[in-house]
Amino acid sequence: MIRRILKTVAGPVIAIVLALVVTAVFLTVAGYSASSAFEVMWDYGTTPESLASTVNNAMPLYFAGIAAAFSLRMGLFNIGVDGQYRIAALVGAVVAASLPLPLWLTLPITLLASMAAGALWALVPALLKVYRGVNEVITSILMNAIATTVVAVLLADVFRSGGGQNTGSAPIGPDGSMPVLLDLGGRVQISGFLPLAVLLGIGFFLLHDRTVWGYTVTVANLSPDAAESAGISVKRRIVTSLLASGAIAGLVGLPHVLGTAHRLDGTLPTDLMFTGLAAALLGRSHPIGTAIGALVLAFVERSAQVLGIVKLPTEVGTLFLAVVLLSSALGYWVVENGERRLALIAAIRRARAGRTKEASAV
Amino acid sequence: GGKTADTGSASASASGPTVALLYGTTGDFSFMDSAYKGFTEAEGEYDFTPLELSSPNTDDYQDRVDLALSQNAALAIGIGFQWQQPMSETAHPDTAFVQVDADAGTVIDDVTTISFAAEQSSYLVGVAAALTSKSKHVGFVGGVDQPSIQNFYTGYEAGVHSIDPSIVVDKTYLAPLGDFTGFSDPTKGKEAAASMYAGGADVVYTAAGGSGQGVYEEAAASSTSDKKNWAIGVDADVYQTVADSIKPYILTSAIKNVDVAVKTSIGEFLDGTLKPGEVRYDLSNDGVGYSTSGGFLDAFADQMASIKQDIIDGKITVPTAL
Amino acid sequence: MSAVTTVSPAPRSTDARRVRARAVLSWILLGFGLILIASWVCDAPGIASSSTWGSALRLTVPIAVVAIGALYSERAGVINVGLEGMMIGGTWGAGLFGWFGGPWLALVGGVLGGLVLGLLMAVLCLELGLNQLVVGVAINVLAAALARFLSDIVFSGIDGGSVARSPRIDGNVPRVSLPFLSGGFGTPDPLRDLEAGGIPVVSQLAGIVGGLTRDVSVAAIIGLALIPLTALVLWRTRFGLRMRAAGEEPAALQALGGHVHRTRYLAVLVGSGMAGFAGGYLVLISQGYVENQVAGRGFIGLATLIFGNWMPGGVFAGSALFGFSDAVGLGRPETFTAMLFVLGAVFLVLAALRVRRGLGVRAAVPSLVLGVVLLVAALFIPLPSALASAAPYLVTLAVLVVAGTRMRPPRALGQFFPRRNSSR
Amino acid sequence: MTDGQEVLVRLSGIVKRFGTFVANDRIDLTVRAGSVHAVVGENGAGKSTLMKILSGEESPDEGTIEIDGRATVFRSPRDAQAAGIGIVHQHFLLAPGLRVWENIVLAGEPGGPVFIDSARARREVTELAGRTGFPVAVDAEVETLGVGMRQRVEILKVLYRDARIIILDEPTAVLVPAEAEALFAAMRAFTAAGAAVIFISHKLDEVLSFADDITVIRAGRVVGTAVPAETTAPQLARLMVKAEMPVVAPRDQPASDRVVLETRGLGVRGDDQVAPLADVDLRVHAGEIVGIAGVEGNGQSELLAALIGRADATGTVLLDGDDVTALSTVDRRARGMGYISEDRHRDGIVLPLALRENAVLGYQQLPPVRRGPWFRRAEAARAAAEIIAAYDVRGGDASTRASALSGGNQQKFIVGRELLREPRLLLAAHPTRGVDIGAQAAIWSELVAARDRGLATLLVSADLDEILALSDRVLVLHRGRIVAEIDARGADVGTIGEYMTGARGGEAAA
Ligand SMILES: Nc1ncnc2c1ncn2[C@@H]1O[C@H](COP(=O)(O)OP(=O)(O)OP(=O)(O)O)[C@@H](O)[C@H]1O
Ligand SMILES: Nc1ncnc2c1ncn2[C@@H]1O[C@H](COP(=O)(O)OP(=O)(O)OP(=O)(O)O)[C@@H](O)[C@H]1O
Ligand SMILES: [Mg+2]
Ligand SMILES: [Mg+2]
Repeated sequence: MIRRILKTVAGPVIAIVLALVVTAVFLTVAGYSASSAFEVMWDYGTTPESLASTVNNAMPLYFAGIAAAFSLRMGLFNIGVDGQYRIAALVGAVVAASLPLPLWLTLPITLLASMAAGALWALVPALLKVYRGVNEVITSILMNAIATTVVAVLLADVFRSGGGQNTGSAPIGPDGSMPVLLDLGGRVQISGFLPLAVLLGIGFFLLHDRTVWGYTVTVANLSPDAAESAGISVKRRIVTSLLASGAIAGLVGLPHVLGTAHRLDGTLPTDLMFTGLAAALLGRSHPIGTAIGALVLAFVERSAQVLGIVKLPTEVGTLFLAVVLLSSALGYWVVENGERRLALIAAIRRARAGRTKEASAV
Repeated sequence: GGKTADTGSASASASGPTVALLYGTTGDFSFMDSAYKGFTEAEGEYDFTPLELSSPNTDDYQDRVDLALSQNAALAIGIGFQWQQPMSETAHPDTAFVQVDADAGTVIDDVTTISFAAEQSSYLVGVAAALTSKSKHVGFVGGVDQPSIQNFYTGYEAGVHSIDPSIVVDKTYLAPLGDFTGFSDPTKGKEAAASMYAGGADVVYTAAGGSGQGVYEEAAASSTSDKKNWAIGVDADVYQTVADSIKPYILTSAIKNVDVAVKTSIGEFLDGTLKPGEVRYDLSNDGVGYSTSGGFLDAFADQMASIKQDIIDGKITVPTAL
Repeated sequence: MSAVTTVSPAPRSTDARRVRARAVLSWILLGFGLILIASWVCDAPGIASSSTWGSALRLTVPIAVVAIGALYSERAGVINVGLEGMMIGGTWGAGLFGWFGGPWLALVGGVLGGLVLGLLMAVLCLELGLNQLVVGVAINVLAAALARFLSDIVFSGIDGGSVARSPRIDGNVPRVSLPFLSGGFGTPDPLRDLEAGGIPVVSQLAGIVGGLTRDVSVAAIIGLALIPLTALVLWRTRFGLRMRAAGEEPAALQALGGHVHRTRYLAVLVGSGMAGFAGGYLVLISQGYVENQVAGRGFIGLATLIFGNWMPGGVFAGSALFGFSDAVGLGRPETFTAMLFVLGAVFLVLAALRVRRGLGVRAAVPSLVLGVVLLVAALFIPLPSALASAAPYLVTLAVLVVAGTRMRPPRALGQFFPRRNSSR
Repeated sequence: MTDGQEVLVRLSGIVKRFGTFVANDRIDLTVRAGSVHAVVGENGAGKSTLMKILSGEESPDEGTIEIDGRATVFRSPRDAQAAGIGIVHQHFLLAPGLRVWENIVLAGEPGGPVFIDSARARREVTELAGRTGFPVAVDAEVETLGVGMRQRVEILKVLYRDARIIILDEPTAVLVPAEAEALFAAMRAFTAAGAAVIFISHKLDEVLSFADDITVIRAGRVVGTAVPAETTAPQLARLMVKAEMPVVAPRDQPASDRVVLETRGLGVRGDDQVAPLADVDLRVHAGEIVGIAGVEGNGQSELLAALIGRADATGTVLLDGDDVTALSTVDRRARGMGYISEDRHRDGIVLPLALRENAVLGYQQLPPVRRGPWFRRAEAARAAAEIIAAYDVRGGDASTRASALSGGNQQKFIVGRELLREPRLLLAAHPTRGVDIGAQAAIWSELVAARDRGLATLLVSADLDEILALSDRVLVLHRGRIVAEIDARGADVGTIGEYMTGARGGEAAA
């Protein structure tokens, strides 16, 4: 049991240590002091405000990570999360702002509408894949670009509210916004999306690892032919996996729209897909791992903001992120190879011990 | 410059009050660069402790305002209209706030908002374009189809048509709203300009950040002995920064003195004269303007000056998209 | 669908070749005819003007080059999602080298910049067997971060340089035109006069040919030449055969004594070098490195590769389609309308062909519907101008819906091949 | 044994370990020039491993290789090829997207240092194919070829490299008798020219009639050598597994009259003008095994696909009198159709998954493994354990990955999985392909026992002996149509062969 935990933890830990080392090398070569950089980052990142903000900022990454994981489990690469969440964020912002209903009704409707929009955007790659054999990566890339245009046209010509430089949809009142879950005073607040994230993780785990549907997805991913012979429709798994991925992706923009900006405007972050994907990869498409990955990445982003104080470029944060992504893969490689080595050595030792025992028994 | 990290806290190693610059990142060939330039110039002239809080992220404005407060900044200058929300929602009893590039008419309690009349400078370069164009056909290349860029076009078009309503004005935005690659894609800028010049335009005004470089290149590249093509730059005096081979094709630039705004705010703050409320940077106080480098506008200098005065005097009202 | 042509290694009988040539010729004629009609119906001379076609050519090059580079790596069995990053590496390398040594060295620097990241990818994917998608994504993020970080160190504070751009590169690679047709080498330029002359058909033809042959940068010519060169490498050389084998069934290659790793390394490196070259090409246009100037072209290159079904001809068709619609999107609105008109008409012709070939009405439905929609949109509906910037994506998507080629990726794509298949 | 002819290959003391598992344990092997040397042994005995060592694909942990009396060390397959060794792998190693000639000349292309002389390559391959009696379509893409053709390509790869030592790892497992005959004739031609052939097979009659020398391997060790003249199949079999040749006792009770499977006008349309399957009317009764004989590629795959519900088929399929034509695969399986697929690695088993997950493949929608939406892993593990125990699957437990099992044990596991559910109808395709005779005996007796319990079985096999041994009736498929129905008792192999090749009764049954 302890071994298992050690093994699970070892990968990410090695990854992060590696990333620290590589980033430190870069900083040193560039003539900066790495230790002071890490020190101020750590000091700032561990303040209560930063920790709360880390948790909140991790949630969209986590949603994006789970969305990626949904498709990765079916052997698909949903590179369209980007477009899906932007469309869904627009839909969510419009629904939340315009429904004249109490919060307990508006909120679920908003979530569902956003998820439906994300799923709808994923439907195009799914259908083209299944009926036309077009790789989902290419369609997703195209759909991302088209999403940009569609959101632009809708926001500029249909849903724009107010004037000035800010192009935003109508503001969302308290009856549409996500309430704060925990308010510890000051700016230490935890967003109401947290329970949703936890539920989503549990649901993902159960669905993939405990249901027949999850089993059929595993088989369809590993061997489509075996799946067909076993009566599992691979096409249907592809479509449902991509739709589910798109639906989850639909949640990615909501913490910002319903919790921070209270409208859809130019401040919606646009690079959540890759960071979320990094979280999923860091966590091996497992919900807990993805959550940890998202927290680590959010922590780095938050704590890197402080670098300007010591005249360091904030790019260090991005650099660190990129290296974490690479070293996450490396970390797992080290763990797996190490484990195989260890197992082999143990087995040989056991075999030798057995032989000597035999010999002494004779 | 000094690349070694300051380990001590910012205020320990330098004297004077802390002034924080809250901005995106430099390198946008536009007002971030300009703001940063003003900030560094102020550093040389005044005595204060600089605190640069830059972040390319679009979603952590509040974080950076908090950070500035936690570092005991006496003055925090936010570059961009996005600072409006955090600056109006955060209590700052010991810190002065300045928001640069606010919308005209933005009033926030206890915050100095600075807005620029970019449409006025655009109007004037429009006038210059109309006076220069031989083909009676000019163009506009915008980086991203967003209101702040549309505002440049609105002023420009009005300026062109004030001289001759029959002049055709082409316009192209390189990217739709929300797609900021339009500000950093010189390849597209060049092709968009190429299409306009080939279609008959002989003056193209560009408000496209880094993509503008492509427009300047194309003005030079597409000029022939029969038809000289001009480009009009934006934000800073582009004539000073382009290659010598391109200089002859830069008619003028519409200038937006963000650097002056930043520097002046810091100076006023240190003098104790910075007051909350709206400050408008327009033609009247040289907050915006146009450049005359290269002397290509010398022939119309008087005409331009009188139009400028008319705008200042309110005889001409320049339309705005904001 | 004609967009995806296969270069086949099998020597076909001259008869089959003639049929093929005739088909290609008639499609070209049809296309030209439709362009003529469109330019008249939509009052859009831009659709056949030399500036549009010249733009299209220039916009095609970076996408074609990065896609053809990806072809190497993917044909050898290594998924390349890191193209965007390699291109970014190329732009930065080109900025650095070009600053010191001018435009030609900029291209070299671009190649080197791509190679560095390609080497990283090769080592991680081929030696350690890390997930190729992960490595690709990581390379994209890493390249962007590194470019900025290094710019801050190298370019910041230098005259003309900043964290987001390199000092400007002086001079440019030469541009050439066809002599006696489009004014190359000081000869007269009759095509320009013909285009301006306004004689129907002749003027349009002169516009298209002139646009494609006038003032073409040598870098663009090198880039486009990579496509036939790649076809040659792929189908006619030892390396090409081994590369295809490594991507189809590496074990077969190894069992016959081929070197899977050597081949894959070479393919990934060649591919990354080309991606870097594409970055260098962009830098030559902007006369310096500009942050984010790659602007997603690496991803488009990947899409183009898949669109082209991993064939050089398909890659060319895909990138040309993309480049052309990009050029049209940057031009005047009526040109965009005209392009929609042409596309709609082509789809209708396709639908008719499918019905006539007895493929059934069902096979013709997608192209019929899309064709009608496009024609109606082109002729009767005022389109929002923002739509034009999405033109290349919409057009590519439409073609995919209609064409629906059966994709045939290399069979071992994405599979790790350990150095020795025993546990030593 | 070494008298007369020179020794071409001498392996001595070869040891190969995979982790702690010893696949080859001090193996000695001597092959004479001009001879056919058979290596026989159970599944997993270590035959293929030994051959990979000889062909340079694996390096031995201990032991020496001598070629022509000279000790050699192979660092790569290339070294082995240079020494004149060529191997046809048990599992084909062909690049499916490449053309036949490209597969053959790969890594040894004629032409300059950069370019391939493709005209010469094609000419050489065509000539070689004609000369050696393995005609192939030189320009065809390998993925369009059937197994027989692919085997030819594999052999041509070896011949193209002028191998003097030709290793054939179970070459006949996928061949129909006529194809196998041709292969043996060609083998004779090679040995006549002075080459040596090392040949692995589980079909002992082949071994006895074509080999000059025989080496028997069990559990990684050489347990005996023999010459065909002095040994019999049962003796060999006993050496290999300490088990008798499988025989099927004549059945004591007749099949029931109840029709379990009936098809009417079953057909599958393909891309070509000729439908791959047409007008198939057949009936299988409870307690009956119906064999489908035919040269591979004559509609067997399509018939199976149509019956299990994977192909777009015309006509009607009745299961126990109910029309199941419109039902999906999963519904058909739920109604009691079991399916042993043609190619276990392709669709019989999921190699990277544990046996636990593989034990319920195809039954994932049924209780007990399914409860509501849930997948009950404990039930799956129990099913796996049951199969492992009942069908003597060796090499792992419920948590072992399927890929860790040898081919024969994988096959036993699949048979066990399908029979465990007590289906009404079993579609069994090549149930003993590539399986050693011990396992073969086990599988045969399970099939017979199930038949006696009332199972209706449709048996498709390339092995005519198997069909004749197990079936009550034999249907012959030729060009997608059933051309003959023959009572298996007293059936004549020659007659069936004539039907199979179309030499007889071409139109009779149409
Ligand atoms: N790469 C490997 N790693 C671990 N074990 C292996 C490997 N290759 C083979 N083995 C094991 O070595 C043993 C011998 O395998 P081999 O393939 O030589 O058997 P074989 O005699 O050819 O059997 P079959 O008749 O089923 O083909 C088997 O138990 C197999 O599982
Ligand atoms: N792994 C490889 N990847 C790419 N190109 C290769 C590779 N191996 C060989 N080549 C190309 O083939 C040429 C010959 O290389 P090499 O000597 O390895 O081939 P070979 O198969 O030994 O040739 P031959 O059949 O004549 O013995 C090289 O110059 C190179 O162009
Ligand atoms: Mg074997
Ligand atoms: Mg050689």
